[in-house]
Amino acid sequence: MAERKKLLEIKNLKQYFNEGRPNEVKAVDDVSFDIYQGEVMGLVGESGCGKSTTGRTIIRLYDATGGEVLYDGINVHGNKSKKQLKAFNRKMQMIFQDPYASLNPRLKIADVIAEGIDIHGLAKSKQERMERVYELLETVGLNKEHANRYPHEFSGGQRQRIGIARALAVEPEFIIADEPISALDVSIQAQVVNLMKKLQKDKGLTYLFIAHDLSMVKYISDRIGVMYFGRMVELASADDLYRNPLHPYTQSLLSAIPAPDPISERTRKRKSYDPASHNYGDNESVEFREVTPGHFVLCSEKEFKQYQAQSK
Amino acid sequence: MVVEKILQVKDLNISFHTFSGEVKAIRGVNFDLYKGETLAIVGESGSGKSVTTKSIMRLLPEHNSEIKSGEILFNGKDLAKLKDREMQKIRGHDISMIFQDPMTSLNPTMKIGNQITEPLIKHQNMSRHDAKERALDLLKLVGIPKPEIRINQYPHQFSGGMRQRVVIAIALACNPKILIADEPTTALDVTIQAQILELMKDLQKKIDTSIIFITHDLGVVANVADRVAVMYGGKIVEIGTADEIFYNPKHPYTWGLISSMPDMDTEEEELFSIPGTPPDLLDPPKGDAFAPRNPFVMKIDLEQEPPFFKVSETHYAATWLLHPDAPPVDPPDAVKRRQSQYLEMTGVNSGAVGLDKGNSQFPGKKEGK
Amino acid sequence: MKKSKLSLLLVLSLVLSMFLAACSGGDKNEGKDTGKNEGKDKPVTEESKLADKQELNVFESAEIPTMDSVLGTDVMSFTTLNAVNEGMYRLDQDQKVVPAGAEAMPEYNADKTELTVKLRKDAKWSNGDPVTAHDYVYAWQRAIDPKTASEYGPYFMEGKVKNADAIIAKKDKATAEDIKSLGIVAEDDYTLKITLERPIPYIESFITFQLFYPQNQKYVEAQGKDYAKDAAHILYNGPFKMTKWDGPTATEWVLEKNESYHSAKDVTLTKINFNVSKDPQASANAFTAGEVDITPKLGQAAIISQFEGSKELIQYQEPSLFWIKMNEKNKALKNINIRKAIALSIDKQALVDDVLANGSIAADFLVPKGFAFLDGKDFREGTKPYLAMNKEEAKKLWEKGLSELGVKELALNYVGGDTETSKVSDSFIKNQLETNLPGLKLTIQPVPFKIRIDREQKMDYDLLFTGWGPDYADPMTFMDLMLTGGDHNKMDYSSAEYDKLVRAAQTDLAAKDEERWKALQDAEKILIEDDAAIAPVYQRTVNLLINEKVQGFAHHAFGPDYSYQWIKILK
Amino acid sequence: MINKEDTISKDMFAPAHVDPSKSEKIAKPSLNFWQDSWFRVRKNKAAVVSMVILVILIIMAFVGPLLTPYAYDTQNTKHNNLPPRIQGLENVHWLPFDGTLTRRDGNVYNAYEVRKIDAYYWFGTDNLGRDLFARTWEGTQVSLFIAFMAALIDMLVGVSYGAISGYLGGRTDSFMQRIIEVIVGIPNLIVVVLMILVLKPGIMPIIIALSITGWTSMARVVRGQVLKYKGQEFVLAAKTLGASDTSIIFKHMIPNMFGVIIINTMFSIPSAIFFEAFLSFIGLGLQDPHASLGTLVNDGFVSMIAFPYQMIIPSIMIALIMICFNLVADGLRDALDPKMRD
Amino acid sequence: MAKYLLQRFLYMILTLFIVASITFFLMKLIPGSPFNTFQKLSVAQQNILLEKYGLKDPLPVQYFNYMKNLVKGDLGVSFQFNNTPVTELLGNRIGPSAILGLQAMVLGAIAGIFLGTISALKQNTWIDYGSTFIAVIGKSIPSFIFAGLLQYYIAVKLGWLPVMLWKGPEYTILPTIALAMFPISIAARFMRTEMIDVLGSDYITLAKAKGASFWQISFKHAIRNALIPVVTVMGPLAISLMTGSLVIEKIFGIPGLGEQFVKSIGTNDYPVIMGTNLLFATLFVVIILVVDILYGIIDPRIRISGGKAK
Repeated sequence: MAERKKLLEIKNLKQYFNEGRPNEVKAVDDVSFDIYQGEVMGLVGESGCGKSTTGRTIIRLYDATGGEVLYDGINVHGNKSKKQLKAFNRKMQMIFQDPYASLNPRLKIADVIAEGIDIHGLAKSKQERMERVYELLETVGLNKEHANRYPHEFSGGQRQRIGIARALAVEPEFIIADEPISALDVSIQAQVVNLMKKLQKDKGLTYLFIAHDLSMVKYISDRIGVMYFGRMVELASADDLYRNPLHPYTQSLLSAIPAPDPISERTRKRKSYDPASHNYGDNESVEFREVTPGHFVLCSEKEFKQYQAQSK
Repeated sequence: MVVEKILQVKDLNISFHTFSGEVKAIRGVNFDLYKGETLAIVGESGSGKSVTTKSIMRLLPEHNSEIKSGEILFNGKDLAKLKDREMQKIRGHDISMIFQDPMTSLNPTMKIGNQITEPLIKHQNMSRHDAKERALDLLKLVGIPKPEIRINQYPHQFSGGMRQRVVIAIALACNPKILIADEPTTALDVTIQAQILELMKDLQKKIDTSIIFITHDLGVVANVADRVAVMYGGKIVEIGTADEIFYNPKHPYTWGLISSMPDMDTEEEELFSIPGTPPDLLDPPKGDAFAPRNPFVMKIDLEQEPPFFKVSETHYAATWLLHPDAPPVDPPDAVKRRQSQYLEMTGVNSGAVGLDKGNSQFPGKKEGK
Repeated sequence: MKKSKLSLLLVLSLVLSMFLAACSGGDKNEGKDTGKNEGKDKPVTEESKLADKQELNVFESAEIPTMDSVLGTDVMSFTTLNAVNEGMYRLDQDQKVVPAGAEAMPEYNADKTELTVKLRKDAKWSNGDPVTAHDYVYAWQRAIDPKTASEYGPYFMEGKVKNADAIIAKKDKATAEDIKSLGIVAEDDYTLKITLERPIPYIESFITFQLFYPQNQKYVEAQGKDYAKDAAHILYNGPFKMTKWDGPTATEWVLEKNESYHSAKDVTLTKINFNVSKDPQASANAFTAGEVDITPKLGQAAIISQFEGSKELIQYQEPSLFWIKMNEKNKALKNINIRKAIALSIDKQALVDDVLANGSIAADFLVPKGFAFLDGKDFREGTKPYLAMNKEEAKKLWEKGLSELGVKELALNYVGGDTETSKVSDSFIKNQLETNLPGLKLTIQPVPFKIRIDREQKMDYDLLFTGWGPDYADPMTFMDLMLTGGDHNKMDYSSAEYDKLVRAAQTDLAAKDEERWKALQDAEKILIEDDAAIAPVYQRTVNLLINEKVQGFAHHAFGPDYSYQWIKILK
Repeated sequence: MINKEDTISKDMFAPAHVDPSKSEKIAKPSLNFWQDSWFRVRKNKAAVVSMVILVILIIMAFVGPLLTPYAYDTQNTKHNNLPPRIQGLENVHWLPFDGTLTRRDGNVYNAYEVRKIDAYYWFGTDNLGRDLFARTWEGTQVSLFIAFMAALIDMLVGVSYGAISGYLGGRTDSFMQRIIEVIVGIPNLIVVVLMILVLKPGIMPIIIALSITGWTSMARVVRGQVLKYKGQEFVLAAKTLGASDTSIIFKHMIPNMFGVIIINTMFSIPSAIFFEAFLSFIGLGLQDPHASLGTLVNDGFVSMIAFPYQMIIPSIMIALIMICFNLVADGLRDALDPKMRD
Repeated sequence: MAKYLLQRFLYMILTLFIVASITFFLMKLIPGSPFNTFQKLSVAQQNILLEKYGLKDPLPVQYFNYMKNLVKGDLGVSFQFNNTPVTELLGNRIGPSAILGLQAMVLGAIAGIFLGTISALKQNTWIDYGSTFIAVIGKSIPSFIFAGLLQYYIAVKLGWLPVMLWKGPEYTILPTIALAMFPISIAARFMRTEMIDVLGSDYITLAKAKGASFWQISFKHAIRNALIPVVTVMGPLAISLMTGSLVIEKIFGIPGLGEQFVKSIGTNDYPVIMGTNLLFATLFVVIILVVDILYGIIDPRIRISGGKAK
């Protein structure tokens, strides 16, 4: 695993809103992690924990307050020319949460999907452009006839697939999926997840999959990061995280997910998380530490030892 | 167990009049609610679960909705035909409701205390002082710390979870016989959701109320429900005990629902998914509304609506697949796995792998009588 | 000599009163006026016929800007001062100058440059002080003192009262000595001697003006800045006292009979309530509802027509004349034919009959009808109409003028007023000129009064509609306006002949009434007919509504609008 | 029932084939935004009727003056102040088109007969004997022109200002908003009156004066919208695709704001008409012989009692335009943006 | 909160400063001088007067002097009203305008809110159409026409109320009604929209679910919430009343500010124009501030978060 290529390195990323004002919000506070080529990295946490902000900051929708995002070793957040930025935009794309808000209601589906093609000049003629659009529609399980319709005529699942087609139009390598299924009905979620998985396999994509639904994240992700109040508290492979959650918050989160299984539900115990329970001393340095290979936890030195003992 | 039916919904049909035409949101819904149980209604958005429950409370907007036919029997009264004044006596007193979004369901300009005491004063003729005492008790009951301070605060000073607790306190103020919870945890984070669910279960034990719990989250259903009704396209397509629905579902839509949701152990390369999109109730399809998405579709599905077939005393499903003449079909792996899991865990066969060929119909259904 | 009076006329569609009601010459309202005069002529109205409550409600169209007689510039001030104060002389109901504060008419020296006035000894201020000759001297000196910044003082005295010019010229440097040199001295407590620069034929009517009223030096100086700031800070010596007036912004004031007035026994009214109403229709409504006895002047035909035939509608001509000025700085208007064509082409009769429809009369002259008399003969009687409407002649002259100028078309701007009445008449005039003079294109620029004056003074106009009301009862108040280089010429008109005649009337002929009269008539003919320097349009008629029970209402041609002291209310 | 079931033939239980692509089929005809809006507006009867009336009024504003033999500025003082009289309708005495007037004492007389005039002035004549039918339509034309122009300028300035302010955000936005706050703090009456005094009354000065303060509400609304759309996912999506700012504003934001912009414009049209009427009333309106509805009402106001038709007809016209615009705007608001306020 | 108020106060000062500056320079652009009301005054005499009042100084000097005096609260003296201090003039006139404005505002708000509420509660019934019609009419007919008609029919024809003037409470009725028509219609339309919005909200449904009756829902829950946004239009409405009062004051012979303002414009009475303008502007910004504060009082959500209104 270690030999795998690091596609993305996020180093001490900080995103503060209203910086310096009394209502300052540390949406993302010193978060570091890597994403390897071809993997699905999951990011979970409660609403407001900063997972979406992390995604948006990575793709430069926000200018980071601090830290670096290295894509293929190049800092995305450095001062760059428009051209460089454009090139970067082609490599990294995003799928959004709300299928209703993510498509411009005034554009036909063809224009929605072709926007990236137009911006990057990927089609030489109108015909080529439309062919590309049809191809993309098919890729996401829709058909030609849909190209001339408007977003409001589609159901949520269809729209989400259109959103995926739009992202795919520029042939990206890396896709940030920002809660792509949380606004969808259960029966539709599977459609989208299956599609995403298929695309990943077919096109060798890398995903950052942001969600609050742990079971789906677990299903799709290779590795999962857990965020809590702007900080990454635990990062491990999916199985590892579920089998051996170390951080009390992760434990609490996992215990809270109701499973569609009445019998286990009847017996399960919930754990609650109280940040005060850490009882960090003043001079304890709370850092992101690798407890077992590939399994990182935000902890103090003392806790670190304890976790290591636990994991043996 | 002999249980008292506290509410009976019979052949309810409800339509909405919209810009585009008449939307037949509820198309012949039947179910009973027993005393002290939790009945979960699941289904995707637009399947009619909220409309059903709002119609019980008669809370559908008057200007564009219409109860076309059917009965809602409560205490011997047909709620569908009650006058508004009589309905007011029932609302909040006998039947109360919790809504999905705690952020918007409290009046932003009214103190929490006043919002809780309102039904007490209205229904139990309590004095202001007594009502306040009771409100304090209720706040304590739903686990809000420092109720003496909180009672004089406004909703925006509460977090989402706390607000939902307040809404629950309001709903429980008069010890209602029925509590309708319309996606009460959907807007909340999982950890908060867990707390609220615990709270509801606790309270149900304390005041012995029946709960109708609407949700689309099968995990939540598994957690709270005694019985489950699955709705699709304005109809109930399958109803049974929680175990029956989760471990021995009969309707292909239920199969889809259950197997499209990965649990912690799902390892399949591909999730089972229901193709297509939900039906357009402006123009409901002929025959079975689920037919276009049903992988096991038969000709009859396109012609005739399926009646309810009895699976067990408590379990009914509306699919032609249960007809004796229907060919046997293979449920998705996830369903099969569940069936075997159930067997493992309980030693009880939830039903043969494959299909029970029930042939009776659901008792509520007209034709069955 | 009411300067701001005219401003109010123009700005607020007010109308001035006229001088001799009896002389309204064939006017259809003659009967009405006569009736009123009869009422007055009967020495005493039988007491039985009088209403018990002698209280009058009057609407005025403006506030009173000041009650300091030396600072007054507008008709509201003059009218009110006339009611509550008194000078040496006042105008009676027949517009005749009669002694008021004086015992008798003045005595003159041989060349008529010195007047001696004997004051009556029973006149008192409302604080009990007697009214003395010193009060007059003080007021006159105060009026000319540059520190007072009286606007009318210098204007009225300049060139008339001895040494006034010198004092004005010194501006702020004028010393107390300089001011004392003004041609007015108190010979004793009750004798005044006034010295003039030159003989002035109309001097008696001239000094009825409110500017020349006495002021009690002790009181005025004691009050300092507060003097005349409200009803409580004024001394009264006239038929009425002001019992309520909160200062210049007050829209409500009350006059009550002044019991210490020397002729108090002749005053019947006990109280007059004044209110300001600026909307003519609203005033008419209030009159209909019986809330007011005398309305402000109503100009609009639409309002007047509602009361047509009613005995309560009072109409009388005032000596206010309106004309079009033609700026000779414009090359085209320098051309006499063009000017004549313009003057000839307006159907003034249609304007006054159909458009204004308020009793105004078409004017082919400058000095108003029924205004100046010599031995009972109207100034107008000796003259023919000048340049009466003649479309054919106008067209001929126009074409001639155009060919002289070498053009086919002419575009002129026309500066008019922004009031309802002036907008309508300007519109009418534009239509007339453009219809009758082919190739003429007029652009009307309706502007507020002040801006019109400004444009006039800067000579920034081609045609300009303006008017003039008299300052004293003599044709000269109109005739000296167009003297070459004069402050009111402002249209580059210059005629040696005209200047000569008017100057002669001012100086050499001052004592020779007949010749002076003739010279002025000749000058008028030169101005209007020969040179067509201006195109007269109409002479205005006042319309107002007066309750039938109100008798003895008197109006005046200059200075104050009305006198209330002779009014009686019948049952 | 069971029997009935038995009658179901076994063939019916054979697997049926459902075209999987059909499951994605959209049955409804495709409607774009405008078609959909029109569809919704059409349901609002008041709005539709108002639109029809407005169209008729606009057409009449141009055609009306041609229908009468009299020009709007031709004076015939012999025929002044004549009441409305229409051929054919003059005998229907309950209609106000019989050429009669009422005196103050209540006597009714036929002005045409009394003055021996054989003519028909459909809306009567004014003080100068000008045909009010021609003048009313002329005035409607001018008023609508002023209102449209003012609204257009408001729209252009307001939209660009609001879009720039909202899009750039940060300090620029704060600064631009402070400017608006200050401008809003200036009572517009005063600015408008002063502007007109400085510029001299006329169509253009009135338009300019109305525009000077009028654009702020549009700017605020547009800014709000831009802020809203700035965070919307489809805009973010465009950004991640590398779309330029101009393309985001013009392709993604403005088209979505059309509804709001149109509604705002629709509401600013009647207020411009209203303000123009107000200016006329305080003597700062258009100059003769040009007429606007405002000046006509104002001229007629003086004759309200004697010749009521001179005020009533243009008043009705103003009221009609205002009502129609308001109803259309309301209808559009409901159709385009049900959530939209003010 | 204190900081917020201080900030708002500074903005107010800034606004007023800008208003004063704009008015000052715009005013100077108006042709004509204040001293030629007297058509008969010679140019020489006019110049003397201009000099006396400092109007011959260079514009920046005049501006500086005016501003200096303004800070001291000195608005100068009126030219047309015989050197009466402007502050005194405004003081004398503000009473009736304020009473009239206030009454119209109160009437407008109450009647408008009432109309809007019933039309929302009885949506799509004839009550709704009726009150909508009243609201649209109120917005569509200029207030001077209302004033004229009310005066003629109510006062002259029926004689129920005095025709004009300002002498007691009964004199204020007609002008108040005429002036209130516009606020009534605005408040009614706004209230209706808000009310419909509120009636569709979750907490109303919850209140219904509690068993609250129609009237309890309307009065205890809906109106207050619907009122919050309505308060925001009251500020601009107050300003429309200022505009309206110019006309109404003239027709009803009311000694108010508006009428005096029009006159001062006609006579280039610079100090009065400036003074009135500043007074209006001050009232305006104060009203906006008051509305914002009021907004916070009515809406507890804003109260706590420090009074930030928007």
